[in-house]
Amino acid sequence: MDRRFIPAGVSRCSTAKFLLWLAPWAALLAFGLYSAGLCLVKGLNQTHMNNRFAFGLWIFLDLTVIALGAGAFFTGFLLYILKRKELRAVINSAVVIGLMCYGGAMAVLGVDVGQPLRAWFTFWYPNVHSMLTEVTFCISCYLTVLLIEYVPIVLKNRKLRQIPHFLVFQHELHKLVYVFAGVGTFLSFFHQGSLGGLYGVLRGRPFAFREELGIWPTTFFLFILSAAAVGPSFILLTTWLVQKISGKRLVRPQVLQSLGRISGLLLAAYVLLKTLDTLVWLNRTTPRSGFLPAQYYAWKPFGVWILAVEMALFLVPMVILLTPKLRARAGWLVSSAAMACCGVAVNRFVLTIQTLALPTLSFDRFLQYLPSWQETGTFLAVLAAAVLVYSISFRYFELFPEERELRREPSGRPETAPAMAGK
Amino acid sequence: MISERKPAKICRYGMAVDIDKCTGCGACMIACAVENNVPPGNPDATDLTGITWLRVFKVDNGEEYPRKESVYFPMMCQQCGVETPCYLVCPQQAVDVDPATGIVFQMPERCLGCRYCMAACPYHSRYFNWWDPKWPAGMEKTLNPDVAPRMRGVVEKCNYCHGRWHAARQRAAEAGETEISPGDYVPACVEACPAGAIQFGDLNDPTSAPAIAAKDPESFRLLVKLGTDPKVYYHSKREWARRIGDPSQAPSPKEPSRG
Amino acid sequence: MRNTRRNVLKFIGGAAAGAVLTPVPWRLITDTALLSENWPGVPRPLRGEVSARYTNCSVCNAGCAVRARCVGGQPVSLAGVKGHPLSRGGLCAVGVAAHQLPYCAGRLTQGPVEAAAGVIARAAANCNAATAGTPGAVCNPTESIAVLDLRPGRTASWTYRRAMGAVRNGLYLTAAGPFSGAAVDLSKTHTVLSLGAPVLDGWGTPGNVLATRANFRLIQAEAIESRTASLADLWLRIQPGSASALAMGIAAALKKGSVADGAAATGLTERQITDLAADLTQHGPALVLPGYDCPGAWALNQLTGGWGEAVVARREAPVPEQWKNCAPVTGLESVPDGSIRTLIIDESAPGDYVPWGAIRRKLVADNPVVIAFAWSPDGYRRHALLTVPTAVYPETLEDIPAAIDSPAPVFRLAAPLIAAPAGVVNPPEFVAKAVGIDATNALRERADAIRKAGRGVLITYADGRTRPVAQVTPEDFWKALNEGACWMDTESRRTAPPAMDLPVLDAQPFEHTRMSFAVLAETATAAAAPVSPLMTKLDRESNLRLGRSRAALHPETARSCGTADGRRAMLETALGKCPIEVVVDASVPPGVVQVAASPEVIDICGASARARVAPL
Amino acid sequence: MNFWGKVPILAGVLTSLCAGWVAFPWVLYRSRPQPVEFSHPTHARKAGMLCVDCHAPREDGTYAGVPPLSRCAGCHTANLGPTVAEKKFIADYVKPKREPEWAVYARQPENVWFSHTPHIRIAKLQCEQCHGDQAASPQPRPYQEDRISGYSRDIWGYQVAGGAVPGMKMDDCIACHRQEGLAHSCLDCHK
Repeated sequence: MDRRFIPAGVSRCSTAKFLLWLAPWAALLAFGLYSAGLCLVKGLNQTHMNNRFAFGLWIFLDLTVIALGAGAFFTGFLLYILKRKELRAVINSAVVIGLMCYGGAMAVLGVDVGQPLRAWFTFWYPNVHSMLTEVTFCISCYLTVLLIEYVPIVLKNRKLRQIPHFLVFQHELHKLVYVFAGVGTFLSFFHQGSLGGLYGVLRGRPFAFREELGIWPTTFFLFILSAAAVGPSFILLTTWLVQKISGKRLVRPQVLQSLGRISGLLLAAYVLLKTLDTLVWLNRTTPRSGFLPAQYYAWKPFGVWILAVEMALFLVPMVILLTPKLRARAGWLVSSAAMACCGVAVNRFVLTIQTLALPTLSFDRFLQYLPSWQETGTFLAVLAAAVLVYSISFRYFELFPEERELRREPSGRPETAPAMAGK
Repeated sequence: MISERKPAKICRYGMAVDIDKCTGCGACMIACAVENNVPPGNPDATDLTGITWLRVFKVDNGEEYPRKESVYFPMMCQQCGVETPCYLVCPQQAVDVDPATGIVFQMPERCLGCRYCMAACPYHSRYFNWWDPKWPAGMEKTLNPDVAPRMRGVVEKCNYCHGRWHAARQRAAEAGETEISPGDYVPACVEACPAGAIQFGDLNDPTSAPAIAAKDPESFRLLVKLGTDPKVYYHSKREWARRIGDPSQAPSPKEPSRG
Repeated sequence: MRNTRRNVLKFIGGAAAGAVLTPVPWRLITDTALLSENWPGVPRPLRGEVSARYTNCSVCNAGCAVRARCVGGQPVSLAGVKGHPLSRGGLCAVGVAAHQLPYCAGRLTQGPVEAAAGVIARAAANCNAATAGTPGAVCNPTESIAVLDLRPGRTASWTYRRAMGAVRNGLYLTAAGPFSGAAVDLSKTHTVLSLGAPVLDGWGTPGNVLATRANFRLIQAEAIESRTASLADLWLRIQPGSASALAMGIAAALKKGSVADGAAATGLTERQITDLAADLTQHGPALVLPGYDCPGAWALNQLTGGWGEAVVARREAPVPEQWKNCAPVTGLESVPDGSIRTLIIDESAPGDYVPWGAIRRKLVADNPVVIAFAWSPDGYRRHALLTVPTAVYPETLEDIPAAIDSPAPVFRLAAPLIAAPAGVVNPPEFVAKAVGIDATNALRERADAIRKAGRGVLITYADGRTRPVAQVTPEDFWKALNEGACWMDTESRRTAPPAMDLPVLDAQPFEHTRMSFAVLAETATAAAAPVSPLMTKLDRESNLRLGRSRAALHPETARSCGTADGRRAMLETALGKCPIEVVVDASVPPGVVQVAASPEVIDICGASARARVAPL
Repeated sequence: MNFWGKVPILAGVLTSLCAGWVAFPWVLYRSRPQPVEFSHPTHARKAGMLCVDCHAPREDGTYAGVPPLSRCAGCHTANLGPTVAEKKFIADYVKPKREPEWAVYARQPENVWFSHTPHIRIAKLQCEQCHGDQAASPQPRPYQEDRISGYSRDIWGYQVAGGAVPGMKMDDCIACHRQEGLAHSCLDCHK
């Protein structure tokens, strides 16, 4: 019965099937909201964070999803600023993903603070020295931008565009899309950096502290780069996933490959700089602040292996994505994209969790931390919400403009065969 | 809101702690909690979720009996003088450093409980209110009116008994003075220590105990290489104990032991 | 006007735009933030005039001088009084928060007051009636009524003695070991051998110990790495429960006998023991301090030459003559088993907690009557028939017996800083009244007697003055004592305590069995005394002290007991069991269960016992 | 859009403005009359008393709080005047020795450390400078409390819809402290 809302020229599953798909996610969301409610009502004693582990799963989640959500701004940047036209095929999807990542991050932050009623103080009494101020400002601004970018996607809906005002409005908005893309890009670059700075400035935590370039620690720039590098990979990954789950051809394989290639190039740059930074950090920064690099990795389970894994998770996909032959094979392409995403996750994990686990005082001890079910539940709520919103957007809005043409084209063309396998 | 004119007198309050004298009796910790209206621990509180503005640790030289030596080590906020980590990272100016006293102060009413400052503090001397503060029936009568009780979800820390600083200023005003006399402002832990291990004073006043300790070769500070200029000086005649302050020198702890 | 739907929309739009121009949205945002300032449930401290009041801490016999900072009369914080000759401005962790004792969980304020009075009066009457008319006759010994004084040496103790003196077969019992009526003089001591006594952890008068610490070399012979052991000049890690054996060994060494047994039991080398003995004689005056599990070792001081030097006799502060005819002091041990019908236990002032088993033995088998005077629920209340609520420091007006490290007799009052709740009684007066004696004025009479004797000085805290008591009128003397002062005898003549013989102490050889050795970790207070709710700062919110109902085990021991850090477990001994929480601590020797002293634990462990930890 | 088209919009704007500026304050503040109809002028002029006669500071200069009933009872043992207020006061409070529950307009939030001592001893401020000329107020105005934040309107409230409120808000403190060059940090006044 919701046929008239579904975009023309594409096929979607039956309503019943769709609802069946939504149901488990809705349930998960409900559970997550309950957990979050507990944390808000009873206080943060519901979590397993403590005075030493002041940040936990949630901050790790925020940093990771925002890094992955970077796909939104970077694709926009490539499309509207650098005029990579082929990316028009994924931009809408990217916007939705970005919106959910950032929305989720903000929501979780709202639960994470002890006195949410005062959260707006940051805007009223900002401390210009604080990286967190930068983050808060940029993320909230960029979230607004994403919402504005999301509006035309909604208004393009077959039913809604029948209302003349909306049509006009979304047309007007569309003219501004370049402006928003520009603003969004600037904001995102900035807050991705600030998120990196968040830990890079902690001179009290030599494991996270980095040398300053200008007014920002090196992590500022590394985060921008890693986010930009992994963002496209994540778009690639999600698009592929959606194709698999929906069983439809949504974009031409070339699009995914070019995303992969961009990712690869940036990964190369990142790996280079990250290596450089690590060397400086171990040989200059750390000794200066009176610590021995060996001490960082003396504590089980976080041995040197974690550093190796982190680097490997960037290095391997870089190689694959920069090798046209491998890139052309969907399996390699997707798995390397997935690897890159894991890489960024590990990187964020190391900077948040490992930093806090390591002792600073000589007589202090290494700390373990496992999130409580309330924390995990809140985490899952973000995931569930993202899936729900994306599913609905996918069903009713035109997330992949190429989908219509691809339906008309005869499927199973040689070079696309692997990418579309199991359709 | 800072006015152009500098404070008439600039103090840098600091402490000198002789860890050879400390017997780890804990009187300072209790006096601190009493003075600053810190509630008794929630039944579920642990050494990681409790609130102790001042905490005494037991530190040993990593040897086994009979070569094992131990000291008791009082840790309060080290009142970093430069690049104050917590002050720099607080997103909404809930941490303030008083130019007149050098005291680093947490304003619970401004704090939103993001705990970034706790992640930033190398000394772990900041504590979060994980629970609503609760006093046994009747005990709220014993609260100190010079200190405001904190609510759930905010960070708090040692501020050198700032309430006593206010009180001392009032006593000065009573005598028509605008500056407080050195002996008149003494934090609760200093007053309570039966061994006289903790001393307090203005580092700008060369005759004060901390100023003298600062020049003593047997004195040391914690993690001084971080470059935050902590204002608490520890003193010990034992060479191994002096290495506590420098993680690259000190013996790394083995299994966690109490204290 | 047509198409109203559009107009409604316009109206709403306009209203929304207008609202932004009003204070409403902004005010709501700021007010909710301010609401979080006045977070519901956060108490507001009372305001009022700030004043200083003085008293003496009654939490233990140290009786440290206290300055209380009061707001509107209510004490909000306590501190020591600088320059006090004995406490020297020191105050222990428990004393610092003692003004919060009245607010401990389960504080007793109601109880069977009349019933208790009736029972005591009847018991006394029965006993007297049984022998009416027949002079010199004694009534059935099992009819005897007794007071167990956990804190002898007080004026209250005299009141009890008078009360029991007025009753035939009235007994006045103390749990004090063989070493009473004597004191140690640390200022004259150069070597201290502590057999597990918590010398630097609340023993004696903390301020005095710390002040004299520089004078003496401290040798701690103890199984566990207690606070004192870790701070001592020399720590001899002996086998658990072998303190007595060490005492015997040293005695043997001093008598040039064989120290083999001592060495075997303690795990020290014979050489170490002989050296120790030599230390004590050469670097005298030496002092041997027994721990709670080997009180007999006091006698060792007679062999080291410390007797009369480090260990001196202390006379009691003057007492009114008319009090002198009263019940004698009887040691609990010397009472025949099953002979007490009615037992009155006064634990209103914290004292040494006697294991219930040791008391129960003395009671008649068939329904004995035990009346406990207590302010907190976790004491003998668990065993008593009737529990009468009492006041607690700082509500009480009572005197504090001299501390063990105070060679001179002293008299000081714990003057009330806050009013006691309605319905609580003053135990000594209550008992005296029940047997028909008026003791309401006992403290004043005692003070007058001291004043009359005219010896010693009066130290007043408010002005820090010290003046000969002879120059003070009785009125001022009494007034001063109530406003925070201390009378101290100034008599230089040093006498040795009456000789005592070294009891043959049984040396329990220690072997690792599945029954480990329970060792009580004494805390700063008298073992059983409840403490301020704030003590969680020391024993739960930090790991500075071993919390009540917690037991520390070596990792291996914990593993062998099948338990782990933070787990609940059951501590079992021959005498009983009580639940505990396990704390794994590498510094506890293997095969040892280190427990914090609490009534439940003392009841089942006594001085030291074989214990077993079973996971729950 | 013609004029008639704009009418609904204007109506909407107007409604919110009225609601926001007039009705809102009424809703926001819980208003409570003082227990006794006390008249400062009567005491100041008729009885010729000074502020400090009743509001005497302690020796240390701290404010001793609203004078206790005993202070009033000193004179008001029996009716001193024919007024109804007088009768009520004697009957309700003096006779049964019941302390009136005065509401303190100037009660500062818990996190403010305010002492009269320096303001009186050093700054030599007059009462009126902060408290306003109470001697002019014929009868105590009702105590207004913000329903949400729980603060008195005198220390936390804009002068919305009239209501002459003397300057006892943080801004007023800061203004004066700035002027005197005494505003160094939040810690000057906050605890």
